[in-house]
Amino acid sequence: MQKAKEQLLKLDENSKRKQAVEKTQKELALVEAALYVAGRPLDLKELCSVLKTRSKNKTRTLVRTLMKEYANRNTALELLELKDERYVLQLKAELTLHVKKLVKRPLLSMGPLKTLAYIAYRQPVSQKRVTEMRGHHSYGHIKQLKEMSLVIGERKGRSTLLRTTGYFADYFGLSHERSIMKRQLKKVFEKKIMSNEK
Amino acid sequence: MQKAKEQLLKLDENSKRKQAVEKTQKELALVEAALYVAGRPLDLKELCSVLKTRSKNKTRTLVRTLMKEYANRNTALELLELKDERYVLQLKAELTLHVKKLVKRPLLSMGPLKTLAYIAYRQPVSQKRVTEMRGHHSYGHIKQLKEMSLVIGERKGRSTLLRTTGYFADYFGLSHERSIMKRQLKKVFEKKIMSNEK
Amino acid sequence: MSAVIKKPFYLCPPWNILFEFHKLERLTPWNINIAYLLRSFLEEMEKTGQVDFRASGVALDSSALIYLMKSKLLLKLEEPPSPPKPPKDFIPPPLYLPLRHELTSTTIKHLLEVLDDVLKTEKLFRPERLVSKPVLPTPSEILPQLDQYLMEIELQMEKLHAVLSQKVKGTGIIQFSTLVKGMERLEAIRTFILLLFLAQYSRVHLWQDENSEEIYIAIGEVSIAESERTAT
Repeated sequence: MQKAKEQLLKLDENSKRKQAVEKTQKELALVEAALYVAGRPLDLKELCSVLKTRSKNKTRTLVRTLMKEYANRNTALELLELKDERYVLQLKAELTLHVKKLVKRPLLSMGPLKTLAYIAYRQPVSQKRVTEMRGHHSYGHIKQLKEMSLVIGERKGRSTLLRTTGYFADYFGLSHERSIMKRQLKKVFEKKIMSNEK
Repeated sequence: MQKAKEQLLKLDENSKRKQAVEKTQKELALVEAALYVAGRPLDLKELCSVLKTRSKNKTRTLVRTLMKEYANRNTALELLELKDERYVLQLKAELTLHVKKLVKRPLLSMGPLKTLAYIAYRQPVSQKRVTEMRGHHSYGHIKQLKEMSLVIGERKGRSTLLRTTGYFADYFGLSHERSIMKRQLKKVFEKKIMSNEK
Repeated sequence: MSAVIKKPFYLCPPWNILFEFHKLERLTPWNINIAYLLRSFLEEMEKTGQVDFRASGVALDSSALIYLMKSKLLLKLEEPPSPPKPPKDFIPPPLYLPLRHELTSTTIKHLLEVLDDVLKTEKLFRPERLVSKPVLPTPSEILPQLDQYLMEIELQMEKLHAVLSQKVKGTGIIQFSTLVKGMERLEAIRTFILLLFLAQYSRVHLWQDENSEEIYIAIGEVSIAESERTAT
């Protein structure tokens, strides 16, 4: 009788352990899913919201476990930790060259891209000024850029000031600090013009 | 002396085997990289060109090995084989809802997705019928679906017949053959309804 | 074989109901669209050239009768039938598109290429606005290493004062545009800020011509007619 009881207890424990493992597996898959579809660095807050938890510690442990798994797997992808506890899933740099030709779809079509370039260069810039410069089509562009989280608008009195987002900076590999970003843009831009004039 | 020679031979063989394994690893990574960056189904020809080989057999073996690895890993991603030996890497469907908000591309919202499901299920179906069934908002949905090349319309007398495109079939990993596709869809819908009722 | 007498068009559907009174009474008036029947009757008559006033009279009479029947039903408080319901059909659940990561091909190079175009247009279309309302770089750009710069500010002020004194040979007036001629924009802004510091310490006097917007810098004890000062 005692033995049977012990066996039952053991079974119960086993199934609990199994459940816990399954739960972790599921959470790891969620972190992986988030990083995969985002295609950009995510911070702990964003990962917490996907996991529906408030515990940054828990999320940190999970994403670091996934990092180790990726490192062990030795595949085409790598999971890196960036500054300020941001994490990114990306293609290993050495493979980029071999598969570059498969990347065909532009981020934006020409019109919206021009509007984005203008906003990035002149930011913070009023929506009115952008529309004056880029024509009435730019209303649609701005809407699209906002939907894609490349640009945000901020009401200031009666006008809306537009600026680029962190996602924009991440996408083009620029600094999140606006003044540095503008300097970077200017620098590359001026270099380009110089080389064109040569 | 003889023994030493044998040992040298064995070492040589080992290193050769190791090299072969490493080469395969590298090729698998290339296939994975190609599928990761493309974000769409790739056919054997495209994969061959990435591997710089003409042998479809070799490429097929490699991509199927990778498929097995993905299936064993049990991660958030899946590698599927579609019709005509095309392969695609994507997020497992059950995770979509949890991470949808992280996608920066404009995605279809619930309304257009329902209209798309209806058109796919009833195709070819007149635009009039779709509007009767899905309300007057569906005009906008249809426009959006056409813009995304998921649906095409064909004038037939005074009405327009709607059907899904080849791109749609690819996107969902469905057959291009309409009757087979409808059967596949039916299964998907039944599964979803069952899981919703639980 | 006698020739078959061709029935006039109005004895064929749908207009025949207007000419068959015995049928008319058995019909539900709500199912008859009088406006449509009469309009198409007239159109057809015009098209075929079969103008028959007697037929027109009968059609009008029948329409009036149908109208009367509808009115009577309404008085009896019978509601007209609601518009036909759409056929019932299975509405499948939404089809979620599978999520796939896709690298896009736009690079910073593309961004800068289009920026080039856009800025060219800006120059083309809005030169006056650009001159009058330049977008100033943010302070951090002008003074990138703020701390160090502040520490050095006095030194910089002395240097600028020396340059100014040298330019006017002790005392005199110099135009700001002359002073910053050939300077980079950022350098010019830095110089302007240093001038403000010097003015604050009364080492120089600044004023601006309202019309030309030129800023004048007076070094040393220069007598300036008050009328010339429009702003300091």
